[in-house]
Formats: sequence, structure tokens, C-alpha cells
Amino acid sequence: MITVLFFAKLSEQLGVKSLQVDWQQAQDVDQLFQYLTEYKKEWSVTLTSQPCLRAVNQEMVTNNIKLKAGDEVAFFPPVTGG
Amino acid sequence: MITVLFFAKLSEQLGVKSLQVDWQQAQDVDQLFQYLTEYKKEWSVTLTSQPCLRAVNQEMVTNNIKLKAGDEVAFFPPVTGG
Amino acid sequence: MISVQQQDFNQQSEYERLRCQSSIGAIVTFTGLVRDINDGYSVSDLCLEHYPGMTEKSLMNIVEQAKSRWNIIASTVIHRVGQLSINDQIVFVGIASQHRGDAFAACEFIMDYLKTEAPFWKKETMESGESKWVDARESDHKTRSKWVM
Amino acid sequence: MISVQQQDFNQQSEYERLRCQSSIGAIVTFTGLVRDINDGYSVSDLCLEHYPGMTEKSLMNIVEQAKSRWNIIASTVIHRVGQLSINDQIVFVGIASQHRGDAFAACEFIMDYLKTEAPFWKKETMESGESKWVDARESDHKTRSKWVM
Repeated sequence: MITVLFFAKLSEQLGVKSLQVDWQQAQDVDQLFQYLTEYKKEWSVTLTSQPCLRAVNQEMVTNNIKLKAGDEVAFFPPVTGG
Repeated sequence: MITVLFFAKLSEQLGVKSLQVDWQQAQDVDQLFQYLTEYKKEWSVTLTSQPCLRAVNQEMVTNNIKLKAGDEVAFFPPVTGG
Repeated sequence: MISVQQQDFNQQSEYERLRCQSSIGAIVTFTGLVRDINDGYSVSDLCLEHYPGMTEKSLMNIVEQAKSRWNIIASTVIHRVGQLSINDQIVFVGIASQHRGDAFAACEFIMDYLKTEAPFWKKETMESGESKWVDARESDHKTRSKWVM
Repeated sequence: MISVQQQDFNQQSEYERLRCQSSIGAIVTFTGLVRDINDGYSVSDLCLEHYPGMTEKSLMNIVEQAKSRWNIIASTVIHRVGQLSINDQIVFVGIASQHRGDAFAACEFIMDYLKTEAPFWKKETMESGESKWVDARESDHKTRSKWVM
């Protein structure tokens, strides 16, 4: 399984903080993202209508990368700390 | 009279912290400096062998400027505070 | 020292921790505070969400980058999370170096990277009672780009 | 606030003075300390001479220049004079602003100008017992030149 996390506005809009996705559905980050846009009817708009950063195993990624079972993938809005 | 002040290494080397110079001898800063180099035998070497900054009435000056009676003129090495 | 914490921090204690060695000639500190006005509207309080685990990693990585670029004798990064009020301290970055140039550059670099890379998100409650997620600033990305070698 | 003084200063008090307004989002402080090693030799203590009257004027002038270039809500410059020991605090510059860019720039600008314009002179006593006047650094003049518009 892949652990998927959402944060901040994104998690609020989706109404979910985390979910488990079967690795078969998510062999890389792009595929996982695609899977999520089809997960529920309104998710496609929420996920594609705003900038959405990605982290794999707690490291920011900008390119698509391969996933393996047990990976933690997070999606979140641009950060605003400090 | 013009009040002349020396600071730090320069004052130590000249053995003097301040002196009064008649305005007739010091109508501008360059003239005053020239006067001081001849004030005592060893002053010429001390004053001309090292960088020497100048301030008139407590403002740094880089050009020669006119003096008037009552002015305070200081000579000192490059600053090293902070 | 890196810490992500709910509780407040003390300026003097953090300063004294940085001042521990006699080879230190310069200490630069940055403290970020909750402002009463943001983007023109009055703020009453602020909630800081973060990504536990990744925040610490991200801050450590930023500090390592700073250490590879400048001479740093000691460094501290503290970022608070949770509920905060106006004038509360949010973030502290302190750098101790032999010379001031290193301390200034490293401190500003860490803040500029933290602002664009560390996974913290602010949600402001306005005086009207409404709350909204703070938008990322384009200017923070511009500021960061000045450090690219 | 500008002060040239013999007595030590307290980091927390100076910080709190700068933090007095709720529009403040960023505080940057610089503190200069007496290092145990300078130019390769061990220092045992330091004496700071200054030009009374001109030092205050010079610092005020530097702060005014900073205020004309950046948005500064509050500022503090403290410079000590007289006899100091290793690890003692020499100088404090603190800037409070709405945004961090202004606070960092103004604080570093003030230090860079202070280092080349304010009439203070350091005389170091080495461990050997000998004492010598510290030489001005060419690098400080180079650093300063980056602020010329």
C-alpha cells in the first residue's frame, strides 16, 4: 500500500487527511495523482484547479518518480510558514 | 583658535590628545595638516607615513574645506569598531 | 539545534546557547512575529499546521545547505505550530559565526528557504471571525532565487 | 535608540523594546562579541577608544540613511567603549520591520557602515601581555561598497 497525505487547504477541501492506495494503482507519483483525481467526483477539480506540491517519503519532488509499497506520498498547497 | 584632536594610535604616537592652533595658521584643513607636520620634528613622519582620516566639527571630511575660528578638527586612523 | 514546537521560546536563552564559544565574533538572529494586519485586513489570530516529520527533515536540510556555504559555528532554528495570537513569536533563526558576513547571509538564506520549502501552512482568523488559508507569496520565491549560485 | 556606553547591555530587554508594536512582523538583531583569536594571535582583552560626541552623530547619521532606504519601525544601536574581555558583547544592532527583507538589509547596512565610519578604535592586549591597535580591514571597505546605489 501507498500512504497518501493531504495538508492545509487541500485536506480541508477534500475532507480527508490521509488514505491508503493500492500500489497497483500508484506505481509512480503521476499515476497516483491521476488515480486521486478520479477517486471521488469533485476531487478532479480540487486537485487540478490550484498549485499542488508533492513530497515522497517527506522529501519534496518536482519530477515524476517511481513508488514502491510502503511509500508515503503527500500533496499540499505552496507553503506559508515563517 | 582651532581645536585639534588626535585619537587612538595617532594620539599615542604624537604623545598629544589635543591642542589649540591659531586660525591664522589653519585657514583650511590642508593648511592645518601642513602646519601640524612641522609642529614638532618627528610629527611629519608620524602624520604622513600612515592613513589619517579627518573630521571637522565631528563630521568626516575627505576634501579640503575652509575652517573658521572655533572649529574642532580631528585626525585619526581608519576606524576599527563594531 | 532544530525544533518544531507548540510552546513559546525565549530570546535570551536561545541567544546564550549560541554564544557558548569564545571564537564567536558575530551572532545574527531573526524572529518572525504574528502581525495585526496582513494583505490589508485585520488579523485576530493564526493557526499553524505542519507536516510532522517532514518539517524537521526539511529544516535540517536547509541548515545543512547553509553550513556548506558559510562558516557557521552554531545555529538554531525554532518554528512554532498550533494556535498563535497577534505579536506572538512564530519563528527564530540564530547563527553564530566568527565574522558577521557569514552570520547575516546564513540567517537570511535559512529564512528565505524556510519560507518556500518547509511544510508549514498558516490559517488566519480575521477580526470578522472568518478564517482563511494564507496564500503563498510570489515575492518569497523571487527572494529565494537570489541565492541560486 | 542610539547609545554609546561602558556598561553591558541585555539582549532580552533590547529585543522587547523592538517588539513593542503589533505591526511588527520581523526583528533582526546583530551582536558583536570579543573573539579569543584575531589575525591568528590569542587575545586576552580589548580596549575601545572613541571620539565622544562624534560617535553618536555618526551612528545617528548611519541610522537615518538606513531609514531612508528601508521600512524600519524601530531600531537600536548600542556600542560599548572602554575595557572589555573575551566573549564580552561589543555592539548590538536591532531592527524591527513589517517584513524580513527590510530588517535584514537595514541591520547589515548599519553594521557595514559602522565598521568603516563610526569613530571607534580597538586596542587588543595579547596573551603575551603586549598590546596593539587593531588594523582596519580592507574587506570591511569592500563589504561596504556593495550598498552604494
